[in-house]
Amino acid sequence: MEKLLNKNKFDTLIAGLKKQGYKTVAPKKDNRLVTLEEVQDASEISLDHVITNNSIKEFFFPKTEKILSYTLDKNKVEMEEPKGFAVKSVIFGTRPCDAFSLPVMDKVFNWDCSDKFWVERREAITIVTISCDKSDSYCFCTSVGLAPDAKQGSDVLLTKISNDEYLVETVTEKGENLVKEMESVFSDPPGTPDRQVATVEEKFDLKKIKPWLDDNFEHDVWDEFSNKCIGCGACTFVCPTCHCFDIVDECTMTKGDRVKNWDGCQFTMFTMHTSGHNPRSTQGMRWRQRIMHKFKYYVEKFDSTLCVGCGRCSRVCPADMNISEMLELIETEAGK
Amino acid sequence: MIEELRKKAEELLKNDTVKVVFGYGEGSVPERTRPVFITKPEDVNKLTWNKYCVYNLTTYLKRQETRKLGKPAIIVKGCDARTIIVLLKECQIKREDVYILGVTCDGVGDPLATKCESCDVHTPRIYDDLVGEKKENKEVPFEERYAELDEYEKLGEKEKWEFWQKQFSKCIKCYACSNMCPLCFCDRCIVEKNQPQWIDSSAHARGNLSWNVTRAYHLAGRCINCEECQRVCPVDIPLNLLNKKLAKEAEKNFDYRPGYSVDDELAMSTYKEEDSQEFFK
Amino acid sequence: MSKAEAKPENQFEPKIIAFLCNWCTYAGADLAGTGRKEYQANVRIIKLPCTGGIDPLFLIKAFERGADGILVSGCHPGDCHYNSGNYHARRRWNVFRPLLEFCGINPDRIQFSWISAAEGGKWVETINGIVDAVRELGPFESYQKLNTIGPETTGEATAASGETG
Amino acid sequence: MDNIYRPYLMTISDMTDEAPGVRTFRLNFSDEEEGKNFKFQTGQFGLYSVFGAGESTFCIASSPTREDYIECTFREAGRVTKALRELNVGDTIGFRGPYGNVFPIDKWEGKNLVFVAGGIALPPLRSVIWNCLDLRDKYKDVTIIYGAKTVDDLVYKNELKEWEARDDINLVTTVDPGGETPEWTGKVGFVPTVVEEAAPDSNDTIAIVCGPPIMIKFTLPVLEKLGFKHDKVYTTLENRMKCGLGKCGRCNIGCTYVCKEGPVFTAEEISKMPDEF
Repeated sequence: MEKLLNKNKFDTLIAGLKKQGYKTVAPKKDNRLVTLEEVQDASEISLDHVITNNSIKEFFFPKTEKILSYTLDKNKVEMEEPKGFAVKSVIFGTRPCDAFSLPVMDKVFNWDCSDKFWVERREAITIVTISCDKSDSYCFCTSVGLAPDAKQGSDVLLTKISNDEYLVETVTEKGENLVKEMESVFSDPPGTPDRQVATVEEKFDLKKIKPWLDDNFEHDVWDEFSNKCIGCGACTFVCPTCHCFDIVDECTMTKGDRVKNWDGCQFTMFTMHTSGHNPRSTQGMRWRQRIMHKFKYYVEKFDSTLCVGCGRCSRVCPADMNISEMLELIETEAGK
Repeated sequence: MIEELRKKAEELLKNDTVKVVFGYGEGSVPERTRPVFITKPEDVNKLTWNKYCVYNLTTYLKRQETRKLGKPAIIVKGCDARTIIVLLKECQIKREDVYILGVTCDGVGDPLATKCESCDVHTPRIYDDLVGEKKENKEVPFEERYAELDEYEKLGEKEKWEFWQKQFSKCIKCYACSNMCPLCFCDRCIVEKNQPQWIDSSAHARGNLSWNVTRAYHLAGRCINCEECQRVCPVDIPLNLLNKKLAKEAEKNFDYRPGYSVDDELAMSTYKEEDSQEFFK
Repeated sequence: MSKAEAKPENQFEPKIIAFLCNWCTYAGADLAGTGRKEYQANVRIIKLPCTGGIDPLFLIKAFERGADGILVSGCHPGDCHYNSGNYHARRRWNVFRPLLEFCGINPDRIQFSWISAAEGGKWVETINGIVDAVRELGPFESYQKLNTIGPETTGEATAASGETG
Repeated sequence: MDNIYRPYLMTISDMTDEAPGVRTFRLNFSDEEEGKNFKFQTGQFGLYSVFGAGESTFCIASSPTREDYIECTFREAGRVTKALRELNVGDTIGFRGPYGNVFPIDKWEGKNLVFVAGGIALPPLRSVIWNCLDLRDKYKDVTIIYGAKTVDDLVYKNELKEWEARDDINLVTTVDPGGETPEWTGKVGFVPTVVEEAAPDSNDTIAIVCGPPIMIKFTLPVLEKLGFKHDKVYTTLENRMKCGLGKCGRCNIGCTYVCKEGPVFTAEEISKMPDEF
């Protein structure tokens, strides 16, 4: 289904969604950051950015969440299931790369058994994506098989067609229902819309990456490229597809929670055994793990690249490590 | 100046004074530079110097990956050189194990970094060799150096709490702040220790407050306000305000500023009988 | 007892954690006890060898676990059993206290004192003083609210907050 | 939808001190119904949790042929194992599992078995040893070679006595040089050397090796020399794990997730893995 949405209807749309019981999440500007977060009305929404600083991941896989609660009374333990984590919401104005990260991550969170914290949120949240009308030099979605107006993962896709108007395309049944629910804010689309979509330069050829990775687990490039890495977790935490986590208990004498927290492969402690032995003892090994996981292991396991080309990791890297540069380097090496 | 730096680096590598030069190279975009580690004289052209050279490269003195490259020459601005003095004082490096290639500096960042606004170390206070024209290190008055804090110190208790809670709620516990900090050199950070778990590793309100307060406190009387923690924070928490507040208190109470002289005693490992105790009952 | 009887109904009773050095203040508290001096029963004492061994994290942890106020007390300057532990401690509190204040924690919730083994009376006064002061301030709700983990505190930016839809 | 992170509640019904710092718990399901429905196979592992301290991964050290309970053996090393040691009979712990693959003992029927273990790595083998011993007539000769640093460090001392007494098992015990006591009647020497001396016949034989990485590294070449083919040698791997379900992303060695595709691997499979142990 195709429709047209005028910017001046954002107000009615958000108000309408709230009335229908949706929690509304949209990009909001605060100082230097633009983050996806809950908005109460459309005036808070900011759309003048390339990409939000936070990814869509945290709405499905929060940085910290309870996976079990319990009470302790001497040697008696009572367990309680967390409730209320899946809230009916609409995420409005996320980018196609972020939206695509969801079907990619569905694969691991449903591998043989399903993580209900992910799955139930997936069911509760509707994604209304806005195609990118601009990009920056960190973007490389086109190199990983996506496009600034890709539809995968979105329920509804909005594409700018003039300063004030968006073409509305429904992608899933969920999206269709949402548009129907809000029918009054949409109008009929023009015949031949002029879609304003950013161009993103293709930086490397994905087909050449994996064969090289298959053969080059041992290579100097891992250490050479990563020697400036400071071993923080910024890249993995801002990444929409990095899904590693830690499970810890936090408690008092009488009650506690088991908590699932983001964790990252770039931390020294990530793989360290209790004995002190560490299978990935150097930053080069950890950097290799990140690239291998995204462009080889995940591809072999789930037939999908674990990278959507959003470029966030490169934007935030304290030492200016650039992932697409690494992949370009691999492409060059592969061509040798 | 770039040419002079390159020439110097080439010389040091050629005559085997050092095995590697820690310097600045071109970044992925023109507004960024990145750390480079030059091990071959023919690579010195990768070195650059411009207003985007904000990094405090001394952090690489603590990392095993860069330590194993051999004895370094390290390019330091005046502020970074203060870190070197602290590292020397804290016995993290030996003077003879590092060749200090000082550069004089008029300030970095675009817009100019806050740290540069009240800079009193345009010329490094320690170096083996200096590149660039020597500049006067004019004393900046106490009030001016900590002026940034005024608007926050003025806030009421509740406003302060709300301001910091809002800031800390953004924290994702990526530890870029501590990993980037040249003075956070513990092999195992307190947050990685779990017997007992002093600081919750979760990025929730409680864990974020204890983490951020502890990180800052561990730098009390040590932090030279290079602002790297704040620069690298992916969620833009003004971490340096905390560091600066501590620096201000250390200076006010102990008349001590870290990284100005290798002869000073470290503020937190000494005491004076006449130290202030006005808040003691 | 007389105090307890006089207690108005529903009066807030603050939890005070006292970190005491073994040699002076703990002995002072003991002296207050053997001298049968009465003071408000809101204090839980944690005895440590020396104030110099009190990591600021102890204070943070105490708040995390529900303290409304904290007392740190040791030997008078010059009297430290280990010569200089209390001087080092004093340096620490000189920077830590302003840091907490800067973060919006009322400095009256954390009090410091020097109480010697002979000052049972001062102990009683100090405890009554801090209990009254913290009672006046009320429960440290803003900190205690941080303690609930789960959907309600994962941050505004999270879809998980609020009630089930 | 079920919560995959929700553990079973288990009650500690018995405990044995095996060696300094090493303890075995016998665990029964607090909920009988859950216990009845619970099935596992030898080689699998689980996540044991102390409420308030966290979860820790170790194998199930008992044999699936003993149906009423499971056992785990752990050495006090980190936060969770320390908390485990502070527990007593009657206390409750959590258990998630069984996870991972199994020792293919059906495939081994009619063959000789050689078990080689070092130190605290006997527990995973103990499960499969008892499993095979409980089905003793299905297998030909059974040899167990077990070594530890010192006599004190040998775990399952009672069971070692029991195995020694049986004439259908060939048990060789050894301690590292310097670890012996005056009463020690076993061998003195490192496990790889002792394996070489014992020289089990490789013909129609399966070897199951488990121990610290250094022991495995030196034992595999010895077995190869004795004529064991790589696909006849089994071992179990351990890596840090948090979920046990292939999601938390840390136990992989190259493309292989130890929690799902392991922990049991043949030497052949291991030889194909990248060097990331």
